[in-house]
Amino acid sequence: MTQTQTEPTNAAATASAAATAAATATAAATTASAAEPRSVGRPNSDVVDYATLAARFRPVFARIADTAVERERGRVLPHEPVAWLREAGFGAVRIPVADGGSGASASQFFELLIELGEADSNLPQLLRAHFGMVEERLNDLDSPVRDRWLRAVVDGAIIGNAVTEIGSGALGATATTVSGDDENGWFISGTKHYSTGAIFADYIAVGVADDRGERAFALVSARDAGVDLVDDWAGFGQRMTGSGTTVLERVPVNPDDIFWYADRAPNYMIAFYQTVLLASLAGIGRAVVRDGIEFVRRRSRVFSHGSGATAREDPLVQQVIGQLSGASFAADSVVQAAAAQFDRANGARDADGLADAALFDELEITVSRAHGTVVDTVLAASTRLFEVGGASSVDAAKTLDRHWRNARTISVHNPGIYKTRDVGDHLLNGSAPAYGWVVGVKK
Amino acid sequence: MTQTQTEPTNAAATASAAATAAATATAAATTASAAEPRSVGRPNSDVVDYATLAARFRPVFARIADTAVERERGRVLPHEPVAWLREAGFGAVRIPVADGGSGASASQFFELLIELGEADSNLPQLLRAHFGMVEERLNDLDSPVRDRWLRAVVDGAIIGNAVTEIGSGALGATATTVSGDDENGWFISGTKHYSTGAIFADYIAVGVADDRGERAFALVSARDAGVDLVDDWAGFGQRMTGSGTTVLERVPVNPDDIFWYADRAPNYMIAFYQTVLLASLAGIGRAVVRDGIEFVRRRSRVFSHGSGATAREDPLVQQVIGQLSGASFAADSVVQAAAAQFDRANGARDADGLADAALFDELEITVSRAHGTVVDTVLAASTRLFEVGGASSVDAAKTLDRHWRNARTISVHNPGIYKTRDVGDHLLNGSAPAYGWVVGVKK
Amino acid sequence: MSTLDLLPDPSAVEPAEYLHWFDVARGVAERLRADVVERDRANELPRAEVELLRGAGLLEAGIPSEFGGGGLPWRVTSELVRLIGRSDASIAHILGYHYVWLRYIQTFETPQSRRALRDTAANRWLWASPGSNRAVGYPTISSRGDGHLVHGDSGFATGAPVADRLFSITIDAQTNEMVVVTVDPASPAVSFTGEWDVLGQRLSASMSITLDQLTITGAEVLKRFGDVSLGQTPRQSVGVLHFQLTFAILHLAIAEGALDEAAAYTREHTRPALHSTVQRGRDEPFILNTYGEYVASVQAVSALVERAVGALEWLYALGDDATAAQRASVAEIIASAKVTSTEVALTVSSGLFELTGARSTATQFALDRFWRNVRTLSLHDPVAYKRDELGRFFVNGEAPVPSGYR
Amino acid sequence: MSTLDLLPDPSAVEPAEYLHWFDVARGVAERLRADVVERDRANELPRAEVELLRGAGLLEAGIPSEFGGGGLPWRVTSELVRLIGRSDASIAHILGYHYVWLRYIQTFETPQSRRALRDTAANRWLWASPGSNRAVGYPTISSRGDGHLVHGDSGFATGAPVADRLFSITIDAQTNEMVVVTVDPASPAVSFTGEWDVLGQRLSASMSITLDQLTITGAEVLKRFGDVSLGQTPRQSVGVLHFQLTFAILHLAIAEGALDEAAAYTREHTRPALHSTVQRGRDEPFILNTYGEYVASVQAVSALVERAVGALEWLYALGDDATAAQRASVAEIIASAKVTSTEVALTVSSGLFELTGARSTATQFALDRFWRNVRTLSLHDPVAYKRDELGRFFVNGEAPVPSGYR
Repeated sequence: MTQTQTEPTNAAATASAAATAAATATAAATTASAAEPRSVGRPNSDVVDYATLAARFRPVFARIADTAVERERGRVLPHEPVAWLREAGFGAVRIPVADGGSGASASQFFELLIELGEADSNLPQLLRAHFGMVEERLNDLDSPVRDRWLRAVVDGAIIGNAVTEIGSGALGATATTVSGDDENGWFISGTKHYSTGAIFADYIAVGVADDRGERAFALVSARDAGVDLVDDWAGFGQRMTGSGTTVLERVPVNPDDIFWYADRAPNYMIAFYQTVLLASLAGIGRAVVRDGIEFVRRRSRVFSHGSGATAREDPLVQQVIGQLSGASFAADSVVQAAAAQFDRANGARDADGLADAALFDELEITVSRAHGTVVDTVLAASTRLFEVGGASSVDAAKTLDRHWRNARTISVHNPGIYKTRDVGDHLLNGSAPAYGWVVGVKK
Repeated sequence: MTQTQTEPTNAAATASAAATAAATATAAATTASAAEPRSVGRPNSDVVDYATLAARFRPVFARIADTAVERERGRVLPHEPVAWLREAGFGAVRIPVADGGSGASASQFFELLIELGEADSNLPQLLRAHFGMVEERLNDLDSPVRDRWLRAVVDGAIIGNAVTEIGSGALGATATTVSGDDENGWFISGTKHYSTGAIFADYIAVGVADDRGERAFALVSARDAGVDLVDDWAGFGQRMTGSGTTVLERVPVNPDDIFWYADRAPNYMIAFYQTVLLASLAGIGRAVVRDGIEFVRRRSRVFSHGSGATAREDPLVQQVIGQLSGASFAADSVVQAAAAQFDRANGARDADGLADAALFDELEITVSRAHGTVVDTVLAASTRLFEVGGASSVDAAKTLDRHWRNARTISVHNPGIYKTRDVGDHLLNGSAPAYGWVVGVKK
Repeated sequence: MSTLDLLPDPSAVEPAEYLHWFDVARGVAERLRADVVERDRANELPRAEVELLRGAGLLEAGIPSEFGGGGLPWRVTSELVRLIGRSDASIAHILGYHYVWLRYIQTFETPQSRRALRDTAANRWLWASPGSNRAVGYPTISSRGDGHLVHGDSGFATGAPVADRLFSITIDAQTNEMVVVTVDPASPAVSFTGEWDVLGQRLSASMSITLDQLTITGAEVLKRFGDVSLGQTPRQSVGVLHFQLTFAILHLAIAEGALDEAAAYTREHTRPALHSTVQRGRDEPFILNTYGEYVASVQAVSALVERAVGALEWLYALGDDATAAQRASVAEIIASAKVTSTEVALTVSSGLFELTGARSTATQFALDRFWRNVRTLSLHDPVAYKRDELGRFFVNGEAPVPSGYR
Repeated sequence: MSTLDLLPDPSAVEPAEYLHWFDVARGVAERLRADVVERDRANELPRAEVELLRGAGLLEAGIPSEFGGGGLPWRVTSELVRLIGRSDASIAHILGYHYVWLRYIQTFETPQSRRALRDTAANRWLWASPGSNRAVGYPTISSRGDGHLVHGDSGFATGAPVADRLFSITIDAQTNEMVVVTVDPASPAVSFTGEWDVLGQRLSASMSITLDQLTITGAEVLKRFGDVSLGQTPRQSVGVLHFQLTFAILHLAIAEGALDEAAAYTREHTRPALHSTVQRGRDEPFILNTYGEYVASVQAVSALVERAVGALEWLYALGDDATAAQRASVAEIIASAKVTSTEVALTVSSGLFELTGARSTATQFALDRFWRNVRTLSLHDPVAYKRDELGRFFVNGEAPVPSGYR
């Protein structure tokens, strides 16, 4: 990120303004930049080493971790953490260095996301649509639209989503419409729920359909007067993801910013969105170990049956910590193994950034194979955490239950039971993966 | 491997003869080779790509897999597979290319071991002492002894072990003695049990103590007249590892080939030996998926309650396959994550091949963190395998139970319950790992 | 208990009188369920809830008829706790403890204990007490004039701030005897401390009790046991087993409540995934399979709890004839019930969301309360130590030494 | 069943007559245990083992006294199966099936069935039969002169090659009625095929039966039920529940046998690890903890099996009065027992090696036989479909349609 801001609380507004200006710039600007070197039509590979990358963001992650319990207690929306991340350039972490980003590979990105999830699991989920939209643009062939959006993100723009509808008829149908014409402009109207991250965003990716039922994602400004963002998300977990209701009333949209499903090349986006959630869970796994250790270390009182002089010397307590640590290691390892496949898939693209669809099928199956282990180990750990010690672990002020609540909420986002079957079907019958866990339909 | 043999059945004997000649060569030979370029006192890093490495060994693995059930049915000791591996140079896979090996990094080596374990889990375990002794030599500082042993292995030598004693008093004591003097020579006498791999080996690594109780590993020729190898291992799993009794009666030993515990620098050998077992388990995990798929595909009969027209279309059968696949992915990922740490530890060594002991503590803890997941997932999968279908999966001739029997036998080799506690103790109290799971004592 | 199961056993028949009480408890449970989410959030003392129990006659239901109570055996009152616990485990917890004390003091057979039973039936009192006291020791009791002086921290007590009378275990400063006394919580010498703001069992009104130079009369001394350093007789130490089993009953009730609510949600709301082969979530084989697994596990726990209840009743009935070996055998059946009920309730209350779907995590359904309740309740004393106790008994034949937790 | 538990319930008291039979079964179990490892390996037909059962009077123990049998209720014979199953689950399997048939035909109440019971008691016959027949259909029966002609594959049958008489379900070719007949396996029209060389339950002598134009007399037709296409009455379909429950009992017995053997091994052989803080493996907290967990789980299964046995006895007693709803309720309690017993027995039989150590994998101890047995036994019909059945009943109130497996 080229801007430097000394006032974090103002950074968001300033960066947003810059981003808005960039994103609404016309084709003229993007044409002007065409001569610059940049990766063409493919997500970048590893260009920086992880220690360097991590060193850049860890101070921000640490601030986020330090304030997480406070936010949880008061249900304070993480506007500040989002601003800190924006300021540190985290939103552009996947964008190639040549294009102004940090150039993290997919696996480096997911590893950073685990770290962010350890600090506060709300953050990776609320940025999921953001990173998804960035990844989609990175997957685009070279185009002015791609350039414009990458520049906007480099300049600090944050993207949220508005996809889910409730009770609107058949599965897979979309009641939110895009309509208009090139002369009078195009407009979007409709109501969305669970709009994760939208409340923090400069732009919103809206799931829409035209009058023929053709579906698309459209990127619109979150600041438009026709956009009403309501902070009415009331889940028991991931409470600060701002996943509320979004009402859109004739919100203007640049037709270039409508990305039709029908135009999509095969891609790994479904797997990508899912891996963001798995990385968030792995982050929770680490936080559980961290909090378990801290809780035991602070305990003076020993249960009367205990076999050690202090809690930390009690073999049965040590065993619980060891189990938590083993669970976290498993979740980390599985996410890392899945994440590495994104790098491999990107490495196998041809010069135009295109790849065999079979590669994406494989990636989708890989992420589904990863799902069960990550969910099971992290959920079990977040329950077992309390077995490190006495009843004081249930004090509401400690909010140690947030790990289970958050893990539980993230993990039901997509139905694991179908994923397992899907893997089996693929292995037995060579069936293509079902896709469609998250958003969109398979082409 | 520089030799090429067209007669696999003769290869073992020929290679052994060559190896024996090489290993008993005097210092003259090793001095002569001192001018050659080679890695000095440190295990090599990644010098070849995995696809190339794997392509070299996969045909052998495939032959081993094809004959595994046959060996299991008749309890045929895998002398032939060992010869095939020897011939392909697999015993020297970790030795730097400059020294005549294949130059596999530690993580590549463990990945190959998973593949070998998938083919037949007896093989990686019976070669465990071999690879351990090679790794120990790779960890040595540059020396004629190191060179001599690496050359022997490049020339085809296979090493087995003879470590465990039964009922010989206090834990940690060794009743097998080494005694003598430089004039009349040094000799080893004693009885060992569970001598894994010894029956296939050219050399045996024997755990010994001198008259002051100082302990060491000594490498002796398996062909010596004083060595009696008995194929009396009768476990219900890993039946073809040749883990029988070894009686040593005044077996001569070159004093240079006695490696005293007291002389050992901090190292990762305990973790290495353990990871060999974990890789074997991960291999079983893959074999379970493979055999589950094959079993379902061949089934014509559908259980009357089944919801699919054929077994492979039954969602509940697909779910089981998906679960097996997820378990295997978890085991693979965890082993790979642990294995990658060996590469990192090796990369952090100084020019002399030395490293901070804390690095090895970390590695030991990592492998202990990995243990529980690998054991639990592979064991559960090897039990669940049978739920893919009908009662015919229990036919003795199919030996599908070997996966559970093998996994169960490998996984109790070291007590997992202590490992978990050890991790907890380390995390809570910063205690050094217990080490000593397998062999030797911590210095 | 099996008539009340998720899979009721048709071969078990209960007398009409008991069926009446089950209906009473069901009615109370239904009322508690109606606003459990709001009450859980508000975290107030459960005064209205206790009035509901009182008004329904549940407080005296377990007192023998000869003392003016409902005369229900404890086997039956444990079912009332279970029925209520499915809807509101906090209130069931308070009621369960109340029944434990009223059953336990029936073994005292002193004029004072008989009078306490009579008074409780007549006044519909709610009783509470610290169940055990590992951290602060017990208050001391000493003679003072005609009466006694009780002083000290009495530890943590569920329901105490809303109780009419407290039981307190004290230690005689002179004789080292264990003495059970009653305390009027309205006395200025009694104070409650601590803020009960926890993640589960939020309505169980658990606070610490301090007795500051409290004077009591001889009539308030219910029972004087022997020198505590000589260990407890089986008769004396039966109460702790009763507490332990009450935890198992509450865990079971929570698991049952979770499955009931989950199934209702699945039937009404759960949608199949985009690519499912069925039209309704309730027909989805994967969902039904997990329900099957959970229901089966809960049935096993229920059967074991039923066995443990019977064994404990039998031990109570033995009175002074009970041997240490008999107590140990019953204790380990109860320990088994506690271990399995903890595991199953945690599994079911966390896993149910796989059966209901993403939208069921909305706070309006409060389906997380089951996990929060069992997670809190099950930390009363570590289940790892229960397993240890059980392992020692099975492998080495070591009987547990009676204490505050076993 | 609780007097026979790993944690015997001291409150359960059995009549002396039953205790005698328990001792008989224990004696047989002890003899079977002595060479189970060798017999398991040899994989011969269990002729000597059947003679052992016969000699001990176990074959007629469950036949009512009026027919000359031992008069034990099925609840008690199920305990005999359990005791023997701890040592040798194959032989217990054969005996368990025998008891199922003898109990089931008591519901027939035909002159032929009464005579079969009398003959069995008098001759100490062992009975066997294919339990169900999904793959090949049932043999047909048709009139021929004075008698009947039976023809067809009768499917897979445990114990058949060593049985004295077989039961066979046939379908009347004319009327489509289900007809239960008895068959003398010595008849030349009866042949056994298949090689029983499997990974577990190796001594259960399970082979396929083919009836090739077998002629039987009217005396050998035990019972004629209605047209099979009209479905089965509860009374007619009670037998399948009995088979299902027998599996749960065998799973339970295997889990108990595994824990008994493991604990004996731990006590005698298991050493602590190099860096343990205790001197003996049997004092190792981690080992004891897992024993505690396993024992608790097995107790829960035992209690549920006990409940299921009682419910099934009750259903048998209802006879023609049994309603479909009552049958369904009992069926689902049995399904729960089958599901939980499968899980627990697999967990315990695989996990025990963590408690015994590396050297316990030596074949001389044959501790793997428990896993092999339960793994084989539990595949009789997929547990996933049992969970499905249970889920449908609980969530949607769907009663299972009686079939060969439910």
